Amino acid sequence: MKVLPLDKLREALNIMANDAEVYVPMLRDDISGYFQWADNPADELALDLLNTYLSPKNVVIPQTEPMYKFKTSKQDVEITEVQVREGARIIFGIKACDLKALENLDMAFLTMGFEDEYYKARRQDLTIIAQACYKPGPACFCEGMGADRINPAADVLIHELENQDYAWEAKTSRGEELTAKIAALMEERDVTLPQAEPQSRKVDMTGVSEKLAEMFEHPVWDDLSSRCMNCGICTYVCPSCYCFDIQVSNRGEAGNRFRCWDSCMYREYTMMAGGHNPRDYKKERYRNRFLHKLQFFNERYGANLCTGCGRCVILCPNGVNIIEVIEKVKEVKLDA
Amino acid sequence: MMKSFLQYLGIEPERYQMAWISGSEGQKFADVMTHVVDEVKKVGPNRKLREEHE
Amino acid sequence: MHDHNHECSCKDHGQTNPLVPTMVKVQKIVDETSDVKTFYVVGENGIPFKVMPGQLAMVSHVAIGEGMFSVSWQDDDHLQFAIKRVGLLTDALHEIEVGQTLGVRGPYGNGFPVEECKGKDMLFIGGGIGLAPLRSFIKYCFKHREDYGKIQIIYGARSYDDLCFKRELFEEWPQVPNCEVYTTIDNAEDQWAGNVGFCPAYLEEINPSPQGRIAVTCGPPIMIKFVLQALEKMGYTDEQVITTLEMRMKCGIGKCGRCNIGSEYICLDGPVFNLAQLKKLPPEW
Amino acid sequence: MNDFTNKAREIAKRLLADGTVSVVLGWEKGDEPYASAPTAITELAEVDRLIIDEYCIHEIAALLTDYRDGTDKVAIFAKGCDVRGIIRMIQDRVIPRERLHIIGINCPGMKDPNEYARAASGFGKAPAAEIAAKCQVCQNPNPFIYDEIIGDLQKVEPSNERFASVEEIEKMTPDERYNFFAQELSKCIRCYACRNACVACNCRTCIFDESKPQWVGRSTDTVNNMLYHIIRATHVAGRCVECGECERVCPVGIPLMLLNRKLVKDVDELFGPYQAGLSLEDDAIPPLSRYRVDDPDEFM
Repeated sequence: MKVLPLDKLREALNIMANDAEVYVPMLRDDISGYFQWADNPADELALDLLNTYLSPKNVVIPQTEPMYKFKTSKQDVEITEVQVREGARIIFGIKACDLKALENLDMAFLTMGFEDEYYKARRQDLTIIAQACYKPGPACFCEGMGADRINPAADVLIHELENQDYAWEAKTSRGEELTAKIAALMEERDVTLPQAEPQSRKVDMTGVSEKLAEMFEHPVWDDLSSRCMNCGICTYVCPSCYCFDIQVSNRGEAGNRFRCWDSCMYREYTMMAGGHNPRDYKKERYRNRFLHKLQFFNERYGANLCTGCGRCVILCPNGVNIIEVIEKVKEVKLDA
Repeated sequence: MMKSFLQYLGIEPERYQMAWISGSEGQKFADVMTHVVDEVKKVGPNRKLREEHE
Repeated sequence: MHDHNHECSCKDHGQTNPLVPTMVKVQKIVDETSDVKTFYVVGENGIPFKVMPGQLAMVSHVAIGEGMFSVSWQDDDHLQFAIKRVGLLTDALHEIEVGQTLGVRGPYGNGFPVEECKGKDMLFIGGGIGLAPLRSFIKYCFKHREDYGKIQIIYGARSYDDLCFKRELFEEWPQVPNCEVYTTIDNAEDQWAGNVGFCPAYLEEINPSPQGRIAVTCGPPIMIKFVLQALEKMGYTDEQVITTLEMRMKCGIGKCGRCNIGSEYICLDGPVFNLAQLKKLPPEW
Repeated sequence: MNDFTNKAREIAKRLLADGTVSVVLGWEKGDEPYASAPTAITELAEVDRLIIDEYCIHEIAALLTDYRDGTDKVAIFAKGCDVRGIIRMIQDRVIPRERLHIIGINCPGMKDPNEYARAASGFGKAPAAEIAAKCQVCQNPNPFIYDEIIGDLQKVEPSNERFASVEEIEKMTPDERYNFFAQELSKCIRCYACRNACVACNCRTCIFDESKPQWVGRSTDTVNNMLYHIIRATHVAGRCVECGECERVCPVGIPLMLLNRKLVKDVDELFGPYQAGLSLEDDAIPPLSRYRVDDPDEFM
């Protein structure tokens, strides 16, 4: 099997970065995320981490993104669309959970009537180098959400070997092309792939979506939501959450319309200009978040909007835990 | 307090000024404004807390 | 591997990016009430896009913001939006003058089932600015008068001043053959000789029989809820009752997330629902 | 701390059973040893979910805003820092003292469950501290206003370090300071956790949720992030109880207490020594929340 030695990794990334935006897990001030590779000496590669606190969704949906610019003079307005930079993008080291989340984003942005042009521009020439995940962490539950963590569908699949070199498998023609560019750095070697350790968190989603459909007005939501403080951490670190806001930035006679991530946890999210807010209380917002993840998205697209990456479980400051929510929902006894 | 806080954040304190001016103190208003403009001119163009728009 | 079944309809709109508006000019502004104005807009080549009654469009005062409005009428050469002043954007819209350039994008949503209603008697129940979306259907019925039976319009507002489209309401529509217009206001006023009271109560008083009739209602959420109850009490089946809902919207194309009621998006699957559909959704609107 | 838990359940049962309160705010256990989380118990049968262990770090008084519109009585388990938060809530008229039954906890210092979750997660490299940083410098582990109390009085090591980190920043040049804060605040993802976790951020309608006018742009660039944090910090000036919760909940590790403590220090210097949330007496209202003829002009 082809092997990319760890000490050749930076060089490989540099070659890839010659004609593509390359996004790599990095650590900055103990905050890990997928950042664009520029071979800064200060950039600490974080491929040894299980995953990153910040999800890789910024590769396809930047948190803030200009849509079009405008110029006004008296009554006239002129607008110019902001074009997303065309060209190749590469995401390196993405795990099965986040890859499955990317499939969710594809469904949300590219199907059901309209295609989102900004998303499409970033997504269409994206090469995916996924890393097999042999050693899950205590918050991981991707298997329960249907991910194949050892063999996710990607252009290239890499496996971290015992000596930290990467076994390298090109899976698609796009992957072959990329591999050819860095072939000189690779060695052909017999390798033993690591043993997969079991995932300790088991989640069985059978019947959850259907049961939730009967539970909209169940009192369990009062209890579950009581600890939530309605901040947006869970939605912003989630690799699947995709809701956005459209806003304007205006400096006198010119400005731009941009979109930015938004969170269903915020009161302002559904607040209408006249003052009516269909989700005025935290319980309603909390419920909508979990129903969107586990029921509504399922009904609309046939998948859970949760892929078991565990980020929200790790980062919620008040201990809101989607696995506990699923278990509580299963425990609820519904009247026949 | 605001002035001290902005200074703490590294922003030139001259850019934030306060004065009590009554509605009847027209001359004082003019003087204060002139003073503000003079002070800000002395510090020069603002580079901080500034959105870049091309 | 990501081979999803794309069924993009954005090409039908004559624009490649569905989130970027087309520029239109304001041709005429009509004061409806002290806080409602109707804006007539035209594109460079006439109407910017074709709209069916009940469909929505995003209107953008480009430097201020954009908001989703129901198209209150589409004529051969222009679109009309009746817009109530309630927030930042609508305040700004109320300040503009004829000749202003605005952006519009759309149309969004399903619109009223104009075909299915053919041959039926029509009952429209509107409250306040809620008459704006109904008006597109009402005028559509008038335009295709022979396709629809008797038309009854029950319309209420807080006061006489708050009644929109007064000229049509009091002069034009009552002249249309086989059409009855009932108006009501919430509190008695000196010059007002008509009915005083809320729409749902007035509806029960008039009591149009459900026989061969479709009821269409729009207004503030609380009015809609009581009207739906009243219609049920009067014997209307769930399929005979149609309403159009409002949620906050940003994208209009089912992506940005906020306008969901359950798994339905108002901007795509709505805003028009019949009561049977509505009852399957969570009561969160 | 098992006896804390037993005591807590005993008290909660009594209060719910005799109708003294209709809800009890405390903590319950999640599915990891370190995962303790705030909870609201309303049913007698659920009381045994309550626990008090070494991971109950959350500033639970922030949850009182959920009860502002009711008339029911609320029991709340409160560490020293929580009591300071409760006092702020009472002074800001979120909830009157009469609606509260405060069960004080003399607090030995807590571990941060988030630090432990992160350390266990494999997503970062920072280790978890034995006692959370904010608890190590705590000057108020013992509640001073309560209806009943659990645990023995904790000894307090007096510390002169309160403004040490602020003074370090003050020594820097203006450009160094600007660059430092611009760098830190550029990390902000605008999740508003610092606002929502804060006992001083209890406004019914927050200006950051307002769109008419919109005070701060929602784009996540350094400038709008800085404006957000400048406004947030200034808004809690003199009302911050220095619980450090904003810093604890920040998912990207912004040292927010450097902003808050600077304003605490300035209030101290302008109005004389003051600490928010230490007393319910009339003269303990935050200096910026009341008017006095001799207020210094620089208060603005």
